[in-house]
Amino acid sequence: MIRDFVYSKAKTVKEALGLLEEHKENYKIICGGQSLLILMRQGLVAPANLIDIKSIEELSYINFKPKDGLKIGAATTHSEIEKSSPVKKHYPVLVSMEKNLASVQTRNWGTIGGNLAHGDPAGDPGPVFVALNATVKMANKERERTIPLEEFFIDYFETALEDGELLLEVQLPVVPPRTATVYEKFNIIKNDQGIVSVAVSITMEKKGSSCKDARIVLGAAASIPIRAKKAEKLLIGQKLNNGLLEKIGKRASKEADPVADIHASEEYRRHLVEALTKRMVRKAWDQARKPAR
Amino acid sequence: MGYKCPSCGKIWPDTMDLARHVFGTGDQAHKDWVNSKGLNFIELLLIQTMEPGNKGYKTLAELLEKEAEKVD
Amino acid sequence: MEKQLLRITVNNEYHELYVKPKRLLVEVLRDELELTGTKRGCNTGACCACTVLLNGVTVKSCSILAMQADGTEVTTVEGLAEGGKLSPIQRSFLDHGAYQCGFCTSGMLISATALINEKPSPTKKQIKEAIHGNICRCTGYNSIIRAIKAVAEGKYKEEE
Amino acid sequence: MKKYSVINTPIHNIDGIAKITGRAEYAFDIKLPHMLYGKILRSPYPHAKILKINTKKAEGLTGVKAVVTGKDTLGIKQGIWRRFKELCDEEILARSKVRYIGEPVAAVAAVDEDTAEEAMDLIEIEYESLPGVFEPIEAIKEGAPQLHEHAERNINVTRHIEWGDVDEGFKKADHVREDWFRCSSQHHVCMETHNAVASFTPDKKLTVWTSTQSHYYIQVLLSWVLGLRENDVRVISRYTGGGFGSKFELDSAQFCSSLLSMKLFKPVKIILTREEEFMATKRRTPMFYYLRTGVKKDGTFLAKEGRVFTEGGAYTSMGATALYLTGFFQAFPYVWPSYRYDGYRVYTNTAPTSAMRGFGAPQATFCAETQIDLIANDLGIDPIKIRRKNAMYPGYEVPGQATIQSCGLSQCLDKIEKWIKSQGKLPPNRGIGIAAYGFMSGGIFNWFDTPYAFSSAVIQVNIDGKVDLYIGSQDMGQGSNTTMTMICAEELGVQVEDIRLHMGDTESCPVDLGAWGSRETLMQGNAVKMAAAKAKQQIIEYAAAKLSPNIVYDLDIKDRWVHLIARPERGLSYYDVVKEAIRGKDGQPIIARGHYTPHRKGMISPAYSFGVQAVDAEVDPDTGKITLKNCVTAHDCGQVINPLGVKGQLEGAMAMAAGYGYTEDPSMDEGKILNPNLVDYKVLRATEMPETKVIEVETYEPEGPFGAKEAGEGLTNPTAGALGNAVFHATGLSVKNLPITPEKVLEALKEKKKKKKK
Repeated sequence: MIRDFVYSKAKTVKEALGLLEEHKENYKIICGGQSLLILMRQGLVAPANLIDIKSIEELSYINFKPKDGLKIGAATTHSEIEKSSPVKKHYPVLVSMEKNLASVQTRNWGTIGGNLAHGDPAGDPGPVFVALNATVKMANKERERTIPLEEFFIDYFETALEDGELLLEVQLPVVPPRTATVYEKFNIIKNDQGIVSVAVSITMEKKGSSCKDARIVLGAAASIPIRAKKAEKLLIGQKLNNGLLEKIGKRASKEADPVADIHASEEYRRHLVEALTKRMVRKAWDQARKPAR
Repeated sequence: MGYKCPSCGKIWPDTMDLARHVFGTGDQAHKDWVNSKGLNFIELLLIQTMEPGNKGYKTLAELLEKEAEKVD
Repeated sequence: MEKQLLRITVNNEYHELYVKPKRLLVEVLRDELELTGTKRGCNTGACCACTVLLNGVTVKSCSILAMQADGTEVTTVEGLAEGGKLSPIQRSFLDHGAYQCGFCTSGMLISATALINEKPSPTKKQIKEAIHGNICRCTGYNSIIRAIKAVAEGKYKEEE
Repeated sequence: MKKYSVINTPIHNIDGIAKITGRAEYAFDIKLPHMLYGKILRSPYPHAKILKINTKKAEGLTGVKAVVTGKDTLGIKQGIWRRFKELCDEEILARSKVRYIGEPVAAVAAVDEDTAEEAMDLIEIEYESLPGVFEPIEAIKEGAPQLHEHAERNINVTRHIEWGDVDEGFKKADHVREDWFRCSSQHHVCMETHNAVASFTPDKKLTVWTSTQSHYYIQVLLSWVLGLRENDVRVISRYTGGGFGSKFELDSAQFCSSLLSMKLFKPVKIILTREEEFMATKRRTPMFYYLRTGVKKDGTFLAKEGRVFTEGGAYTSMGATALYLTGFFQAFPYVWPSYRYDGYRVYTNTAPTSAMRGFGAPQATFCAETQIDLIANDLGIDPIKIRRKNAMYPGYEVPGQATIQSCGLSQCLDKIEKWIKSQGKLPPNRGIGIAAYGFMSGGIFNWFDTPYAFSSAVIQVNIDGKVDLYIGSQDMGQGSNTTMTMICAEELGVQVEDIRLHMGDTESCPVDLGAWGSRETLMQGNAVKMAAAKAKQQIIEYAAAKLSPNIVYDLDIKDRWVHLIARPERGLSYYDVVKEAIRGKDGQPIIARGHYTPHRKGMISPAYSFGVQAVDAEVDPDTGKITLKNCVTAHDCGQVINPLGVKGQLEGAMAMAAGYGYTEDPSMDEGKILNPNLVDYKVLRATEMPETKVIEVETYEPEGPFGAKEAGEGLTNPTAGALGNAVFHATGLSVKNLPITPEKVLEALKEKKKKKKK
């Protein structure tokens, strides 16, 4: 049963920040609410004040500039990202990620900001955005700040958002040339949350012979989306071969810190991290080597 | 020629069939009769299930051979 | 908690009513407006039996506060047939036996309608993805997929 | 002239328009004036004594109208096996002891659901927790906690089936195989959760709108536990949002809403949440299976020994039947010269296990068909061949159990063999597995102890030729309303639109035992056919007089044309004859009754369906993930009545059974279900459905209406086995522990690698 609360709908960011300030420590922000309302129905979350930012138009946009990359407003829905042409053109991995995120109904109402602020380690956008080197812009009544998404996730369902602070925007830098980013999650029923997921981004050297930069991000493999940095190091500066691929997979599964639940044992999750990392590194490598279209 | 169930009086051609009937029915009356004869109904069931060779029935059939009333 | 004013257009009818902020859209549709065609099959937003069109796109009416739908236009299963005339999707569901117990059918019809509105000729894969969220325990989905495909192939063009 | 004018033509479900326009009103949708809302408080303990219940605070909460506990009941231990007192062991509202997590202990009625829910937190209950036992093998051991005073070693029911000389059979065998299997539970997941609206009025009459598979059972059971006269209880269930075996026993929503309404004289509505549905309604029976099988070198079956322990949960419910049927269908659909089965149903501190689509047969079929493929593999025999060699055939007698009349099993095997061949060589990690199955067309057993015929129907033909058909059977989506309408129209010689169906109401409908055990088409169908035939006879008598043929021709009615069979062109309009007939009867409409009860049909059922299913699946060697590619089923359900309905039933059964095979995994811990929601409990979605193909093998079942028999429930039997065999042929390993999850497959793959290294 949902407990009663005071409901206020903000029309502007300024208004929203004012409400957050006013109700400090005793509010919840609702945007799409696709996760929040379930928690509220189960009585796990019972805020005295609910602040609705869903209809703040200035938070719903997708802007791309060739120089400074992509900017997505926090209240942008998953479907809008999935169908945006600049996203299709410059960040295709986001399209496939969104297509496989939950149901159409959820994507039509759920928002990117809400998803990230929920801080679920099994969420899809987290690992992919981290692999794309995303930053997030937040603000409270006094100031604005921007941090790498990697630092945004603190623990299970805990983020860097402070009391009174609102997530405004996700920013993606321009993708360097000869770069490929890929993502896969393992699940039993399509579009379910991943039992484990892996996002990999690889940038090749000019000559296209060896790896210049690599980001390997693991989802549902720890309390937050984590980078397998040791595994990345194994790859950077190297040429990929099967021996190396094996090493990278093994290393990534060592770096993972999964827990057992009804869907999979810890061992099985580690195995999946290895299998998926190998798959994704291979896939990203092959794509990054292809001459850009 | 047959054997009469000491519990419910049903007639069976031989004691093996009668034993199967006693197990198959397995209600309190039949249980009580078996237990009253110094055997443990459920022990016999377990033996019958856990070990090959139809032991549970054989044991009970032997008992019935002695105890059950023969009818023509 | 005092009620707030909700202005909402459902199946082309404008309503003004006062609801508690904690009320879900599905509760307002079923209990206040007595549009019980929209069903509820779970408490975790997982079955999509409560699917409705909100400003033209599908949403789970159990995962939206009624107040969030203030000023929107909603279509429920009751709004699909106009003047007693069944929609192409509805006729195709009949012909293909695309329902059994009927409890998921309202949500399924809405998902199918939204798909056809957006992509007039979807592939089989696109159809499956469009109804992925809607659980049906009776049909095994394939008759539903056939029904939607038939509409996509123009077999139910508005004439008769 | 075409053989049939209605039968075997695809007909719109007669409830279709109501269902696709959102007009179909389920009990879930019922709203009555002054209606109150109820909630049920359930035990958090798997096993505990109830020491004290204090409802004062709850009753004090504004908006709360009443709270009931076991004290407010007659304390009757009810059960659906009414003929056997010992097996009636469930109180529904526990008085002194709770035996599973989720057992009802109190119920609240309030002005709205939220208030009722708040009130539940205010009910104070003092429990004394008792040690629990959760596995049958543990529960049967000496010294295990005992759930019921009467059940020594927690043994609830035992079953023995035997024919032939099993020991001799094993002596003769060239190859003997022993295997142990573990079959998991499964939840029905009806989209409409259990619910009821009960309204008790000062004239001592109770009306209950509910979602059920048998309004008759609910009427009888309610009147018993509430101390009311049977026909002072009226049960109405026009539409039922899925049943699958979960809705023909008395449930907590029906009982508690009635109890509250009797206290308040106001309508009370209770809807179970999805979580309650998972936690505290009945479910498929988990089974531990031991199979010992002896065959000749050439694959001829000689002897089989099956031993089973089933996890019964806290109460008997329908589990006793599942225990018998799993034993019987373990020997299906083959000729076994000798067979011995011992089954034990053991009480455990878990939610009661009971009937679910297939009723014990899916478990049996999974074990049997998995083992048959292993044996075929041991002997190097083709899976189709070994099945064909031992297949049941028309006229075969299952010693002491059943006589098989129609049986198209061999034809089904031929069709599936042909399809498999057409697939050619499969890519790596792909495999096709098959499983053969059969199922009953309604049970002959009368453990419910009804004095009525098993099925009845009443027909009234009105002045305009419109036919009122009254049936007792329940449509829960399977389409029996349409089937009965078609049978009536065909037999009477009219069209579907001439029939007006009345069902789902104990006040106006004759008794039928309900929609379970695949009984409706054959049993209710026969009753409808008989009623229609009698009505037709009355119409024909008038026509005969009118046509006054110089020689007496036999008359018949077809497509509303009453005619001489030998000279079809000579006849009269059905409508005209009916008009005159009714006038001639001094204005009395034409009325006829029909009924059916199986007599001398063995121990199980009057007729059996047969089939073979092939599942084509792919296994990802890196993750163990299974992907279904194709599912082809050749099946014999006798004469098809409504092709549209049959196809839907088969595809639906396959989806549910595939879920049982590899995705649906109710994880339990000390009697607590860990995934009581549709996020973590994974039913198949559209995206998981393989291509499905259905091949009809038509036979004629002499006992069935127009030769028809079961279709739809039996199809739940083969899929898990066929899926397992597909994995076996794709990877060379067979998983004997359901569901076949990726993790289990991967484990097996690792084992295999280790073995290779050695």
